[in-house]
Amino acid sequence: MSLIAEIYIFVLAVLAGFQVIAKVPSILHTPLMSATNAIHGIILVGALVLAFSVHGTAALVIALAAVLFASINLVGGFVVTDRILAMFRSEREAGRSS
Amino acid sequence: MSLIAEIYIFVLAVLAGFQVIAKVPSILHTPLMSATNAIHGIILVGALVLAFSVHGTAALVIALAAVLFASINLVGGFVVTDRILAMFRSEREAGRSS
Amino acid sequence: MPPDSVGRLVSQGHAVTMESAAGHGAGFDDEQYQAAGAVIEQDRSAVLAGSDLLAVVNGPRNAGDWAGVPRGTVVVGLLKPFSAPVEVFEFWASGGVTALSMDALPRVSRAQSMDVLSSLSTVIGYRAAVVAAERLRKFFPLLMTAAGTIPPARVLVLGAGVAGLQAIATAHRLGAQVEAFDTRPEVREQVESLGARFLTLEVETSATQDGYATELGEEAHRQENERLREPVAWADAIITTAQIPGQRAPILITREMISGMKPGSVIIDLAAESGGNTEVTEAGRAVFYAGVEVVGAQNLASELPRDASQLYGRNLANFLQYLDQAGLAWDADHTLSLPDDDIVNRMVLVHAGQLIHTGLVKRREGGVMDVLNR
Amino acid sequence: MPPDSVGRLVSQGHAVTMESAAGHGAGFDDEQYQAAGAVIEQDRSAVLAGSDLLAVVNGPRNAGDWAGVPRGTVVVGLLKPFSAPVEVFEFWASGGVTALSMDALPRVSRAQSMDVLSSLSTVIGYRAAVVAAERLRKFFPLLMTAAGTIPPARVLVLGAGVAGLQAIATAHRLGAQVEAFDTRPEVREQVESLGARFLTLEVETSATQDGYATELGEEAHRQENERLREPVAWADAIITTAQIPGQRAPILITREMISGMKPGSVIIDLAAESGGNTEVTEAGRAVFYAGVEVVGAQNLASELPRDASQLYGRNLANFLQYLDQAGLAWDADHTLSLPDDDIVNRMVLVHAGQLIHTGLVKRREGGVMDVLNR
Amino acid sequence: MNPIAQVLYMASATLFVLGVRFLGSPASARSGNRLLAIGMLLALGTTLAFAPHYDHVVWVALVALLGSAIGVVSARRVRMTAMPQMVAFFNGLGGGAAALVAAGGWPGSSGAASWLALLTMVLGSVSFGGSIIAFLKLQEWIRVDLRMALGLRLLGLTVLAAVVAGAVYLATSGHGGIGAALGVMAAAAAGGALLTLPIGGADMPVVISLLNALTGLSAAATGFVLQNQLLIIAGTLVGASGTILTQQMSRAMHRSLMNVIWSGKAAQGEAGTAEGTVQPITHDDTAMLLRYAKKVVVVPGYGLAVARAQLEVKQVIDLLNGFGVEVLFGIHPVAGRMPGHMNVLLAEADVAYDQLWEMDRINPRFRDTDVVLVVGANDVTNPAARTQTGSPLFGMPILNVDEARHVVVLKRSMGRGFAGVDNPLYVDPKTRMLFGDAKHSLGALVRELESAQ
Amino acid sequence: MNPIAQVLYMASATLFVLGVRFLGSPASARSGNRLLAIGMLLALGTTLAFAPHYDHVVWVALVALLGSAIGVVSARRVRMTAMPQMVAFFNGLGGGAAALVAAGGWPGSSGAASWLALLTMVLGSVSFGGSIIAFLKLQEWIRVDLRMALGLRLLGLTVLAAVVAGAVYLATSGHGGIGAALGVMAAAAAGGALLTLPIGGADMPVVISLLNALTGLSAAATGFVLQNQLLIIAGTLVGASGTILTQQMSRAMHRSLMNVIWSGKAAQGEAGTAEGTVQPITHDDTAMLLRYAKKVVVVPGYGLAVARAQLEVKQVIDLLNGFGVEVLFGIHPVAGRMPGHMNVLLAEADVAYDQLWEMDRINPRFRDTDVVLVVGANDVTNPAARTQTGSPLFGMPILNVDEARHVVVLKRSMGRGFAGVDNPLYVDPKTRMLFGDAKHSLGALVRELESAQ
Ligand SMILES: NC(=O)c1ccc[n+]([C@@H]2O[C@H](COP(=O)([O-])OP(=O)(O)OC[C@H]3O[C@@H](n4cnc5c(N)ncnc54)[C@H](OP(=O)(O)O)[C@@H]3O)[C@@H](O)[C@H]2O)c1
Ligand SMILES: NC(=O)c1ccc[n+]([C@@H]2O[C@H](COP(=O)([O-])OP(=O)(O)OC[C@H]3O[C@@H](n4cnc5c(N)ncnc54)[C@H](OP(=O)(O)O)[C@@H]3O)[C@@H](O)[C@H]2O)c1
Ligand SMILES: NC(=O)c1ccc[n+]([C@@H]2O[C@H](COP(=O)([O-])OP(=O)(O)OC[C@H]3O[C@@H](n4cnc5c(N)ncnc54)[C@H](O)[C@@H]3O)[C@@H](O)[C@H]2O)c1
Ligand SMILES: NC(=O)c1ccc[n+]([C@@H]2O[C@H](COP(=O)([O-])OP(=O)(O)OC[C@H]3O[C@@H](n4cnc5c(N)ncnc54)[C@H](O)[C@@H]3O)[C@@H](O)[C@H]2O)c1
Repeated sequence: MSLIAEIYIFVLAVLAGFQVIAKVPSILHTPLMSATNAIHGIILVGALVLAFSVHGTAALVIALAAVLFASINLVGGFVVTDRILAMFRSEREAGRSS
Repeated sequence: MSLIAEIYIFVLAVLAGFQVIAKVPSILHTPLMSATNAIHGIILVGALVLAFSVHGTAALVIALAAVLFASINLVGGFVVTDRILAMFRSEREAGRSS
Repeated sequence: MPPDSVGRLVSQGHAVTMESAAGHGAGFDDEQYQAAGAVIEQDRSAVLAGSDLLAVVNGPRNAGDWAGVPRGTVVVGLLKPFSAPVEVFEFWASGGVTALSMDALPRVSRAQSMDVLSSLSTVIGYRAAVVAAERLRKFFPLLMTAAGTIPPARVLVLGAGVAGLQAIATAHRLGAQVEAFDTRPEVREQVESLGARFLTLEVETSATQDGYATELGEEAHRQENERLREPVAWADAIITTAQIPGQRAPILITREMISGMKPGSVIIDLAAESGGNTEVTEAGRAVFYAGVEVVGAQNLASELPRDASQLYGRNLANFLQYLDQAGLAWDADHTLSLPDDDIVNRMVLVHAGQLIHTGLVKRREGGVMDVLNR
Repeated sequence: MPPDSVGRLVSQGHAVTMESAAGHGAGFDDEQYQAAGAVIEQDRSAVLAGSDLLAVVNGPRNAGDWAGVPRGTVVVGLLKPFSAPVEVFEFWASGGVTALSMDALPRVSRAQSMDVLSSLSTVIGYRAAVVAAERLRKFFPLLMTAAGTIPPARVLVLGAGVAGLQAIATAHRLGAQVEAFDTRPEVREQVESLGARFLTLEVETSATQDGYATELGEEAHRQENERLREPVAWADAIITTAQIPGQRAPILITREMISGMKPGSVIIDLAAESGGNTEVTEAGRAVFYAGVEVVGAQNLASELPRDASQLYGRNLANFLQYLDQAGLAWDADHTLSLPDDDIVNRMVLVHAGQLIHTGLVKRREGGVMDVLNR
Repeated sequence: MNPIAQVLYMASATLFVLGVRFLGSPASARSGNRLLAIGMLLALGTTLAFAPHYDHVVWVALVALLGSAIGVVSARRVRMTAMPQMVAFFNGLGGGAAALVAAGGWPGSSGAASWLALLTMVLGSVSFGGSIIAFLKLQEWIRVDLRMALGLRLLGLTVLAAVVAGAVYLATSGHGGIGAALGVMAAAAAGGALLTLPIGGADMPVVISLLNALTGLSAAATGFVLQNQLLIIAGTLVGASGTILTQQMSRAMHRSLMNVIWSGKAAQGEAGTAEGTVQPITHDDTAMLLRYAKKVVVVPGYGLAVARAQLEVKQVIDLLNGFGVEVLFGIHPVAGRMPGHMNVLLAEADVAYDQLWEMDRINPRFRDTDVVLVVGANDVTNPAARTQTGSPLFGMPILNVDEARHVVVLKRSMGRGFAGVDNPLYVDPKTRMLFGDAKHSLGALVRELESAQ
Repeated sequence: MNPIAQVLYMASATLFVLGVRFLGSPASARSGNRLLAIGMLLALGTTLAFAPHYDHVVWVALVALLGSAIGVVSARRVRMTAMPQMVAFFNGLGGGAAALVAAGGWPGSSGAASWLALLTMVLGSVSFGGSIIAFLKLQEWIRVDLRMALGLRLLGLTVLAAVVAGAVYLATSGHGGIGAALGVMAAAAAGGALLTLPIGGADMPVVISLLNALTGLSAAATGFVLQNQLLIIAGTLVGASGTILTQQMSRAMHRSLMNVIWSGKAAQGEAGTAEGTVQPITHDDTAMLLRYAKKVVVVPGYGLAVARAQLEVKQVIDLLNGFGVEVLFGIHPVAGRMPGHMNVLLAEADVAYDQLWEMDRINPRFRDTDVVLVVGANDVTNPAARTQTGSPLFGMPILNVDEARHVVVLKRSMGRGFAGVDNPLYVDPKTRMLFGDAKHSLGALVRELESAQ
């Protein structure tokens, strides 16, 4: 894929990213931050591809470190987000049920 | 540019397009329709490129027809939109000034 | 009739003669009427004799009181076909006088500008609530103070016609906790629209074409009494307005029910003139029974004379104008021809030597309503 | 004092003796008090002689009335240091009685639960508005009806202390158009918070530490009269409450200003007891001047006896409890030691054989206030 | 393509996205349109500057000028009320242009390019045919007997099926010249036209919006054919946002999109433009109408009392006052069920007395009132009282709300008032009905007005 | 790359966009998170399925499992209050991972790829360094003397300048091995750490959000390096939406972003977490607090009367009731300026009498009240009345609002009440101040609550 196409994709993703967040009530700021944080665990994709194909120990160590970091970020990010949202939900549900 | 890149672009544009319109008050439906209508006057770009490069009368006539149609759409679309919005503005401004 | 209504009649080309000092009670001077274009006449009999149309507030008490009204004259006023002495009307019939009663006006939307009963009920309903607030030895509103909480007064309004609704509105404004009941089920919504609670007692009756309630049967009446027992005991102040045209007012509150009330409570009975809604009501007087003050309200409208007479006067002026436009006319020998009009037809008590109004005819025949005659 | 307050005192370990029938006016029976734990005593002098602390509503009219109160007794009540006969206090001083007056209670937040003046003013203010509505021969609210529009009554409230504010609130609720004035500028916001208009007359005075107004100078007073002329003429009903403790009430409305009012208007003067805010006020009577009814309101609180006595009783009970906690004590020979407490100190009229209260001392010396003695 | 051109294209694509975004709120709509126009100029300039050839430049210039002139003149001349058909017309031309461009490039193409070109031709032509019919119907230059609706629809679908079959054949067989292209286009246009014919006038705006989205997609498809990302983005943007807009429009009519383009309700829609029909309005339209009015009169009636919506009405007027709108209450003497009913109610909400005008005083003002908001009043606004001699209301003076420019009536249903008679006001062409409990409707108005702040 | 993989990547990119969108509203936030997780699984599955090589697969699997386990355990273990630092920690690892991936691919690359790889290394490392410091500071494992703030910042900038210079040199010179890469990364991490060190604890969430956006950008840059569109899209999405979020967060603190990361206010922010400081709150936070509460008590005072906000308060409770929240009024006997002041006021707004609870009755309930909304009341809530013997309020019974879980006070300023004394309630750690005229604040709450419907 050409660089220009990638830049197009980048620009469009910027546009989509800017629009995707309208005014968010600040109670959602933390979960939103945490969820988007989980998203860049996607770097694990890159780390995997790298790790599957590197040669040499140094490079492998670096790649494995990347895999480690990325997987912590990804999995931890989702779990944390879910915990935050669950707290949030339960409070609400309790509110409803009363 | 590869087809896959173009499809990426297409998908992202769809995402951007879906998000770009939040809930619009229905008084804006007509101007919005009219303005987006003017946007696809962008086909003029295609028509121009085509017309600049065709060979043969039949093809030229088709290309020129496309140029004609597209330019009417484009220019007329913007003028109409502006008129609608102007009416809207003036009413509002009148409202303010009273 | 306030001077401005007189002025309107004058400007429509009528000659208006007024008895001297007729406006005093409402705070209007003869001079104001003269300024409005009326002729002031010191002598009542001259007024009676010299007019084509006599606009009055109430009719005469005795048949002979207004002698000298010539044949062909129209008398318009609150003539009380259900309670004024039948002889008065018979006397008029014999004298060729035509009588139109404002209280027989049909209660339809287009007649509302002439609807004297509505106007008077408005005054009376407001007044009843104010008098209740004044008589009740308690706060109407809820107050939470440093010296404890004063609970709001509980006001019960029985009968939610025009007067009842106005009483509800006024008591609610003052902060009382208001409940109301009426046998016409459509009134629920109206009561609730004023922020009060409508009691569900499952005692219902249909309404006549004019929106008046019809009489309850024996059994239904007993039930109503039974079911009102609790709300009555609950209330600090009660305003009763239940009336059925041409009938004695229903007894809603028995002696025994009053005994069940808290001492110091107040009942304002607006139906006093047609017999009262309680067993102890005496029209025009406040009686105490078991520590409860029962006010037999009579003529409450006269307590806001200026406003009441303004309303009455405007209604009357509107009606006269309506009559005029409908085509009231006298021929050469001063015989009156009444217009054939829905509204006017319903209001005719006496015309062309006949008693016309059905209630009146019934009374002459049966004499059932004599309880109410005074 | 209502039975529940008596009950509270009893449950705190006090013995309560009551004069028989003391609660009748407010609708409480002796039985109710007995049930609450009080001892009922038929004989007043027995009550006077047998108590450490006498809680009363008003003090005696004459020095000798309550003879037989033993040395060391505390009398608590609305003892009116500015208007009750000085001899009463001198008699008590000589008898070793201690007098604490509820009307000298400082008006601070923490004392509000014992603030009898606030409680009474609340009753009086509400009542004044209700009485005004009852006396005024006009609607309070605006009404747009088929018979024309009845404009709202215009109510002017002069002096927006506790009573004035309550009157404003009540009249506003009833739908009147309310304007108010007070010389203390901070009152503006309070008046507006009730939906009424505050008049800007540029007559201002400072408030004392207790929030009472201070007297206006000669010139300021003249100005106030002048500037009130127009609003007074505008009003249908006026409620005046302007008072300055220890002074004759200021004259806000002169005869001439009353003549400028519409006939049929009403003035309820709540300052009647301290001389009245109009030139024609007579305490306890309604007088007519130039067609205007001027009600010299006296003892309006007694018109809502049950609520008023509940409030007063709770205030008093709160005060007694406060005294107890503050450390009121008698030593072996029944000599009283008063606690050294901000609030109590300000309330002492007579103690240890001395007149203490500054107002009282001044009166004994100068006798300036004798206009008000009755 | 030249990278600079690409970057410029990217910039104009960004401007398009932002422009549409701005168009979504009243305050920024005009700037939105301006952004779009700038984006368009940028795109055209880039195309002209970087075009690989400049053959036929004179012809092209002439034709483009001609087209622009036609665009300007027709857009200027058209009456305000004819705006929707004008948009339909322009939209049709846009679709046509897309189809023509694709057709021009199609002969000789193959594979994906060929498929895409045919797709574009079909989409663009359907849009062309449908839009032109929408235009003609709205201009009332053609009328359709509704009994033919089903037949037309089936025929349209058949034609389109044939078009698809033909296109597939052409794409797979891999040959076909400009003639075949024109044939496909003509048939597709006919199919679009047939499907649009039976749709009622009241529903047209929704259909135009749908066709607009379709044109957008055809432009995007052209972009694929020409490998032009700007066309892809701009077209897709219009396609996607147009789809959302279409949905919102049909939702505002309380209809589903399917229902609009297909159902029998279309027939009613047709009738809907005739006299004597009730025209509903949405909360947001009402809010906008009020917000941009100069003078508003609120006419309360018994329904306000029933709903106990006095606080909400007070809030609406406070908000409108905040926008500089002059608001008065017109109080009919017998509104409600007791004399002074409205006064009691509005006093509860602390409405200032001087905002309450009695009938005689307010009646002469309706003539220069922009919007009358009738809140749960019925009999007291019934024009039958003036005209229908047989009516039980005849002769009762009423509030002449029908003299105002717009009337919005808030009530729950077409239910009658106290007098039990129908109210011709509700079918007055300038009246709109906002159905629902008054408390709820006013609450929604408050919400809308607040979001318009 | 395999087209099927591409399409699957595209699908997961779409899921990411929609997921973030859903996360923006409370009702759909959880589904949003689920969409994201599905998108992520899809992306990982695709990657595994279509990877060109599978060398070292055992090692990779082990390490990935280890990482996941660490992620799950630490995310589960962390206390709720420590969430922000947890997010900071994860974010740092993400940045580090991006930098490492880029570093792994960098040696031997050239041209644009080299530049992009270096960019990624720098961005990722800065994010790593900053995030780890944010984590450490929030854990209170390190403390910084604020007199050093300026020095640290200048040093940080210097380091970063050097990093940029080094990176440019490496890119242009075209050589450098893994060692150089690690050097650049270490230096960049140090720079990020130095700049984050002086930022105050209260401002950390904003900084974390900023670093989060930065990590997103570094992931996107990795995507360019690896020519992986999914990385580009996902990273960019996080970068862009994170930027917007950062802006909104600093706006919610009434600060500019620049002010947050640079200004001396940071120092105050640090102090702000200490006891004795007033903590303001925004309308939307208040609305959310109320909306998700079970039991709310409204305590009105004289300020409510001054603002004449009775209608607004009524609306707030009606809305809350609609959400199933139980709302009562706690009426202090001397609230306002006359006995019964609150009663008069609330009767005007038609608040039901049985919602008004007197002091003695409501006081025992505060203990299990989630939120107390104090509207323009001051003295009647002043805990000094219970404790400070010298206070003019001492001994006055008050509403024990401080026993509730949260207290939100609506008033215009820190102004005193009638008694003229300070109110320690306002610096209670569980109290938040919503400054502004009560009518205005309540109006804003109504708006927020309505939009939360
Ligand atoms: N003022 C008086 O003294 C008095 C006394 C007795 C009778 N009347 C008569 O009453 C009538 C008054 O006229 P009006 O225009 O005020 O009232 P109306 O003619 O009775 O009309 C009220 C309208 O309000 C609507 N409505 C009811 N509840 C509603 C709600 N919750 N939300 C929204 N709309 C609601 C009803 O339509 P939907 O059902 O479709 O919602 C109804 O058509 C006159 O005919 C008058 O003569 C007056
Ligand atoms: N009830 C009675 O009978 C009576 C009579 C006289 C005196 N008092 C005394 O009055 C006090 C009553 O206590 P309270 O808590 O009700 O009132 P408060 O202590 O006087 O406090 C009222 C608070 O409301 C705020 N405020 C004023 N206008 C506002 C507006 N427009 N919007 C928002 N907030 C506003 C003020 O703070 P900001 O300026 O910062 O906004 C003020 O601190 C007690 O001390 C009581 O003793 C009572
Ligand atoms: N069309 C109009 O514009 C218009 C104008 C005014 C009044 N009205 C209608 O006229 C009707 C009569 O009003 P009114 O005020 O003269 O009535 P009224 O004075 O005759 O009676 C008062 C009320 O008492 C009620 N009542 C009778 N018996 C009762 C019982 N046993 N228990 C409880 N309640 C009992 C009646 O239903 C009525 O509501 C109403 O329906 C009113 O809506 C119509
Ligand atoms: N702290 C508390 O909790 C508390 C409780 C109750 C009352 N107070 C305060 O006590 C004060 C006195 O209240 P009150 O009702 O007993 O007052 P009051 O009865 O002594 O006087 C009534 C009003 O008349 C006003 N006035 C005096 N001269 C006037 C003139 N020439 N023209 C116009 N108005 C004039 C006064 O300013 C006062 O507002 C008020 O400030 C009140 O706020 C405080």
